[in-house]
Amino acid sequence: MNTATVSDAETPRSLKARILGTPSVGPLLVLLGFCVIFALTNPRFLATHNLSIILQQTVIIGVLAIGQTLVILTAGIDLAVGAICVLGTIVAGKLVNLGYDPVLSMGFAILLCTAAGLAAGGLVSGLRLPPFIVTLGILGILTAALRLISEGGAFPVRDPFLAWTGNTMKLGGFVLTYGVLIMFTLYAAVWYLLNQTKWGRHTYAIGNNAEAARLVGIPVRRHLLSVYVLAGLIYGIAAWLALGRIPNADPNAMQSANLDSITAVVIGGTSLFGGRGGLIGTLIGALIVGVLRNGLTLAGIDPLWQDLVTGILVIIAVALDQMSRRKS
Amino acid sequence: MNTATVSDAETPRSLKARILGTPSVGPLLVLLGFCVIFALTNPRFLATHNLSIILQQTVIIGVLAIGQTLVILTAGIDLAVGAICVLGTIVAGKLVNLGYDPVLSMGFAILLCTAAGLAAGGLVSGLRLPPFIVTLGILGILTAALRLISEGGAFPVRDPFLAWTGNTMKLGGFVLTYGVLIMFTLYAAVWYLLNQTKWGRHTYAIGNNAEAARLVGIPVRRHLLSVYVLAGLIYGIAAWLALGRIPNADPNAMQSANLDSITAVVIGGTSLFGGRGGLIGTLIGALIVGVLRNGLTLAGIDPLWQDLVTGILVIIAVALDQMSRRKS
Amino acid sequence: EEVIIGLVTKTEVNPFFVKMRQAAEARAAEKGVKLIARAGKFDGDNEGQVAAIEDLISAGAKGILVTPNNSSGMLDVIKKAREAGVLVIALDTATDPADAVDATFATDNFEAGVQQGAYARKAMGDKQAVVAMLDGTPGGTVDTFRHDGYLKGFGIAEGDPSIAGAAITNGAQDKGQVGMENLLSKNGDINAVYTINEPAAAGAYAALKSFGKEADVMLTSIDGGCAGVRDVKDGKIAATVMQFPYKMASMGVDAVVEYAASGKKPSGFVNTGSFLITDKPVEGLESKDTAWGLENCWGD
Amino acid sequence: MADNPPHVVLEARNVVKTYGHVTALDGVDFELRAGEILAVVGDNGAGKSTLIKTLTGAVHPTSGDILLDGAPVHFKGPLDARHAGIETVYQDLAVAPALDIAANLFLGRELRAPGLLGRLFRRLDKTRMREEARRAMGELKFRLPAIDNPVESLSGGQRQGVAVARAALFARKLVIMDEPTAALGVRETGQVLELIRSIRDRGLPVALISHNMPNVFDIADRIHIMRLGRRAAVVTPKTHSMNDVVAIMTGAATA
Amino acid sequence: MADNPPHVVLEARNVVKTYGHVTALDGVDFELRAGEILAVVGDNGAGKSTLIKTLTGAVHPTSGDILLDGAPVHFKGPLDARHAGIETVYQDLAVAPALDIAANLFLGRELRAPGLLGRLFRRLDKTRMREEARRAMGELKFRLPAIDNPVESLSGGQRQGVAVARAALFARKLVIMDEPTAALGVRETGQVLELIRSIRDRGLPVALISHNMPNVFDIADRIHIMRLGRRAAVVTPKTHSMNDVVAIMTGAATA
Ligand SMILES: Nc1ncnc2c1ncn2[C@@H]1O[C@H](COP(=O)(O)OP(=O)(O)OP(=O)(O)O)[C@@H](O)[C@H]1O
Ligand SMILES: Nc1ncnc2c1ncn2[C@@H]1O[C@H](COP(=O)(O)OP(=O)(O)OP(=O)(O)O)[C@@H](O)[C@H]1O
Ligand SMILES: [Mg+2]
Ligand SMILES: [Mg+2]
Repeated sequence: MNTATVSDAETPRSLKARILGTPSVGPLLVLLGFCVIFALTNPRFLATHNLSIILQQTVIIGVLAIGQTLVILTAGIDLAVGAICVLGTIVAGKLVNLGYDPVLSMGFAILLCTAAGLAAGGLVSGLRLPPFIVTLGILGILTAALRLISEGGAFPVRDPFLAWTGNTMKLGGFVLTYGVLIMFTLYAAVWYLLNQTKWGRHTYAIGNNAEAARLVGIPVRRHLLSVYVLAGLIYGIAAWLALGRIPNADPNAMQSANLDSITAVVIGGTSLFGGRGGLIGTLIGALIVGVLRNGLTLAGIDPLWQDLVTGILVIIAVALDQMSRRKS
Repeated sequence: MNTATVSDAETPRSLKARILGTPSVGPLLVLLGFCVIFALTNPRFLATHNLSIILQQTVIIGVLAIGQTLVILTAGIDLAVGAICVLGTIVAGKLVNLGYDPVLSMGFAILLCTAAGLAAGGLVSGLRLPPFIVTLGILGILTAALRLISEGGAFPVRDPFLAWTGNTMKLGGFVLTYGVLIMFTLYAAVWYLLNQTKWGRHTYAIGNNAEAARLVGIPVRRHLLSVYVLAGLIYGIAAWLALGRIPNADPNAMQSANLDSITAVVIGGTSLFGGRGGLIGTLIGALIVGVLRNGLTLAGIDPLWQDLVTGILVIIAVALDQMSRRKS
Repeated sequence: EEVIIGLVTKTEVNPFFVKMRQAAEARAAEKGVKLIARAGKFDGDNEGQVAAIEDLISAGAKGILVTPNNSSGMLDVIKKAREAGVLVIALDTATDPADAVDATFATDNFEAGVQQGAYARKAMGDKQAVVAMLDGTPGGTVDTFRHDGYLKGFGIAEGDPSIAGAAITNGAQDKGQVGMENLLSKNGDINAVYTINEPAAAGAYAALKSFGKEADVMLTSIDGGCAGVRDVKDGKIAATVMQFPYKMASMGVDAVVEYAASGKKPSGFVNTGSFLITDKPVEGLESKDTAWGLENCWGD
Repeated sequence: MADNPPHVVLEARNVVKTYGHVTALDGVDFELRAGEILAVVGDNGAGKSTLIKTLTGAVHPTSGDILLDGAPVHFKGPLDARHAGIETVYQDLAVAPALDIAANLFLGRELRAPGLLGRLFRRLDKTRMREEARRAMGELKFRLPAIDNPVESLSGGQRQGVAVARAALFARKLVIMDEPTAALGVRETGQVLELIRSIRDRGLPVALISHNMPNVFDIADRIHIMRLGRRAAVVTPKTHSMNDVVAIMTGAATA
Repeated sequence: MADNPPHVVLEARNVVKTYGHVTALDGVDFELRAGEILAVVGDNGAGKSTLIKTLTGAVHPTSGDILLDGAPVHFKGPLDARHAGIETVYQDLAVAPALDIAANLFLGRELRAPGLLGRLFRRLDKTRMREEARRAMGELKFRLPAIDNPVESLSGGQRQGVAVARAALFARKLVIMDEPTAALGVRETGQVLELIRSIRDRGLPVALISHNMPNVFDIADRIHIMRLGRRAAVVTPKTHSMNDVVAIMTGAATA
């Protein structure tokens, strides 16, 4: 008698359990909740033009947060996101202003960002240093290097190719920049990588239990390296998007990108201890931050109070998410 | 025959293994190494007066890093260190300037900081929210609250009691402020707590394996709460020390205290995953940061290059530490 | 022995201070003295600036030029420096009390704000104003002076109903753009914009343009960086108020060199001046055109 | 069974525990009597560990009652159970890998130094804890590295030894052990069975989960058989053979 | 032993492994021959797990040689061993608790979808992996919740089943199992022993660490006895009794 094998014990999960079990549903509900509240306080909030603006404002942090998600999923943390992205804008801008071909310039800049990711990944995987320290060190090095390259000042970048990602197109009532489309494309592509390929499986496994991953024969170090390299590449693309949004290369830009991108990841439900979470949550997390900032302004909240309200709402957002999870 | 019991298998560890095995030896060697290098580049570095200065400069981050260490040992992270400390300076300063008794004012301010710790701990332990989000939220709330309390601007605080911690005394050639002494006293006291009491054991156990701690009957939530409360108290004391160093209450101060204190903790060898590390390492980590900044200035290094050199040296410091550990 | 001059600026984040440092370095090289520069990490980093001054005293600086983050934040350490025989000169921002330092070479930021506000008001004629305020870092001394000055020049008080809203930009272009976008979404009638500095103004301009409103809004600023002046010339910004970091820096270096040589100390407040730069002058307000501006601007 | 069975110390009545769509316990009853060694056996996934977790407050039952000495109890967490004198060896051991052997042995029950140092300064008595730990582990006759080695450097069996020694050291009312000999060698298993007997002889009943039938038949007074989240039967080694028990476990027979 | 013993597939010669001041392996020799089931027994802490970790590249020996088919090998990590066709069940199981059963079963060996999707887009074949996993676990006749449940929600024995099934599924040259039945029930243990026999019958030798003497004597062709980090003896179930083996393990007798 072997009635008790896999097959017959496998009760299909109820639809409700399935929906509530999907990790990004909590953040999504929170996002929608905030939207409803803001729409009630100010009907302009829902104007397609305003929603388009929010999307455009989310692009840079949204894309940086993709790389940050990858790194955090491996139980790391990346404090150099902003610096690497600025590296891309400055190098591309500088080269174009020196008369080089814009496509090559941008390509080279993205390559450099990828190389910065390679350096971080090399130190983390090769010397097994804590990612916090490695990326903090790289942040310091790049901060200095960028100021030296740009001689301390920001400079405008007027090349149409570099600014191309800022061009807009209409879609229904929405005004979308190409940058917004690229952001969504990147999310889709990296989501696919994370959820439909071996590479993604290994990323989760390493973050969840690095020793087990090593023992089953996953090349942990090489994989970690690839994660940081891909993150660097993504930061490079974010640099292009940043130039589209602000055609100005400024060594001092993106000071708050670290905190903002980590915040998006964590609000999106990904664990800072690695191995748990996902990319859709991050996108929603980034949107929550954007919606809060925009919605509070539209609600006429004094900027002095905005930090306060944002602080409270972020805590509430995550608390609601936790609760919905515990229920399921 | 039971020759193979505990007692006879217990070979005494060699002195070298013992020394190298002590977790804070790596950072200490790095600190001494940096001191030697800086002394060679500029003999003024070793002047007792200069060394006294470095100690004084380390006081605030050094004390904040005590609380940060406690929180990180429980596998948490505290992004509100700076904001809570500034809360202390502003409230104490405001009350004294309004004519209240300075001792009561400072006491009340410290109490308020402790309450902020209580709030953080309550959300972390009660609602089981991620410490990152909780303290980020509190940071936002306090940032706004402080600007509102101080009506936007910084103000001088001239009360002698509040500034008392900045008074100096001579000790050999050294000029020590009372603040420096308080810092060392706090390190000694919290070191005792962590290493010689049940409370400390439980702190490590929770950070190392929270579920095991719960199963053996440690009141995990209550304990977490106590950790955040103690951290808040320490940030309050840091506020007093800050007023001694700079008799000025500024709502915009200490924005880099988060990163700086976490850096000191991590350089000191404490794991961001909790349960491993110690307080002595943190003190050394804070001193390393202070020595770097002072030493590079005395070496006449351009501020642009200072970031770069600091970035590299921090990575090297931790790399050396890791290597010394792997050896032992 | 080599003369060492210390320079402690607010941050390396703000191009104004970067240019000030570069000017000081150039001047020091000219005079054959050694300049050691340090900066705070962020607006409000009093501790970083205090530590910098302490380190510079340790390093044996003859004189220290400092742009205090806030006017009362570092009185003690300045006193310590002066007691150690170091000449201390405040650049750009005065201390409170002003005689805490030997001398102050600075612009009156409140006055600069007044110039910005007055220009905006006059240039708009009788149009009913709807104002957006793009602030820097609330609580900073300069931020407060410029903000309050603008309101005074514009002739309104804090809380006036014509103020449609405010945003915190930290003087950064990206935050200026986001703040302006959100304010425009909130109130499409905005027709006057105060900005804390020219990067914030550049961000505001981008937002205005994406809303198709760049022509109808009185966008003004303060700084006098060359990029800003060019924006005035291109009509993106209606007017800006120029300050002179080069002048402050080189005067400061000169003073320390003089002190090292002769022991003579400068004293008092030296206003390095501020000029309204616009190609559309209004009556009753003295201003210079962008041609003059481009000759005298800082940066590149 | 005797006409006048000893009184029931720990009891569970109709306990249900579901995890989402998985039913781990499906209305289980449980009785641990004074002075007995009760073995709990059952297939993997039968719900043994979940059952003992509900008994010690580590998990809250979805429904059903737990009674201690006949009175209903509601343990909020393992701490409450510990206060009631119940000690448990969990299957996943509940050790803090970075802490040393002595620290793990006394985890949650640290000894304070005598005198002022202990009372006022709440100083730990590390020396005494280390000595006691050495003694306790020595009794189990384990080959161990130094007592101040972190538990993460121990072999699987050595770790289990630490968890077992801890429960034995502190029990005041009863002991529950979830597969305490799973990773143990022959000699060490013998030592642990010895220890279990000595606990019973101290007057404390022991509930022992084990898959090792010879051990179970060697030591148990009664055998509680779990099947699919329920109690299939309670038998004694005298009335039933190993094969009988295995047949009940797998559902091939009923008691 | 036979006059012409089958050739040695995996061999260790005089391997030493020290951890700081602890000597885990003190010059151990090891031989796994073609077509055999070799049991490795020894007290807790005797060095069994360390030995097999050095054999699979999970740990680098301080000194000594490892030979595969007579040729020295230097595995840089477990990946190299896997490439050589060696599959291992580690004592601490090596599972990623947050991933589901199917994902853990195929961890490091994921299947790609057929056709363009797989070749070009490197898409995983999740359906097939799930089915294969169901089949593999079904063979072990474990009671399991749905195959897409995370491993952390499994019982101790169920987790072990996952690790065992994984090794059985992928072995091409030889299999090493470190206490694969420690947490298993009677029925499940029987199934795993059955599985081990079928692996042997597929022509792959198996090294099996176990503390369960009846199991060892039931299944092993030869028994490698560890004591204090060395090989104390190699015996066969035919020539020695359980008591003999235990005596050698504890040092009370020599072979
Ligand atoms: N990482 C490590 N650091 C320090 N010592 C270790 C480490 N791993 C194992 N040891 C020590 O080496 C010895 C052998 O351990 P090993 O795990 O090989 O034993 P084992 O024979 O597998 O025991 P068990 O049957 O309990 O699993 C033990 O004394 C153990 O404490
Ligand atoms: N946290 C959990 N989430 C979901 N399911 C769980 C959880 N814990 C246990 N289960 C399920 O409940 C059932 C009973 O598990 P339990 O651990 O009690 O079994 P057990 O009898 O102890 O088995 P073993 O002998 O293998 O240890 C199993 O099917 C298991 O998958
Ligand atoms: Mg179990
Ligand atoms: Mg073992």
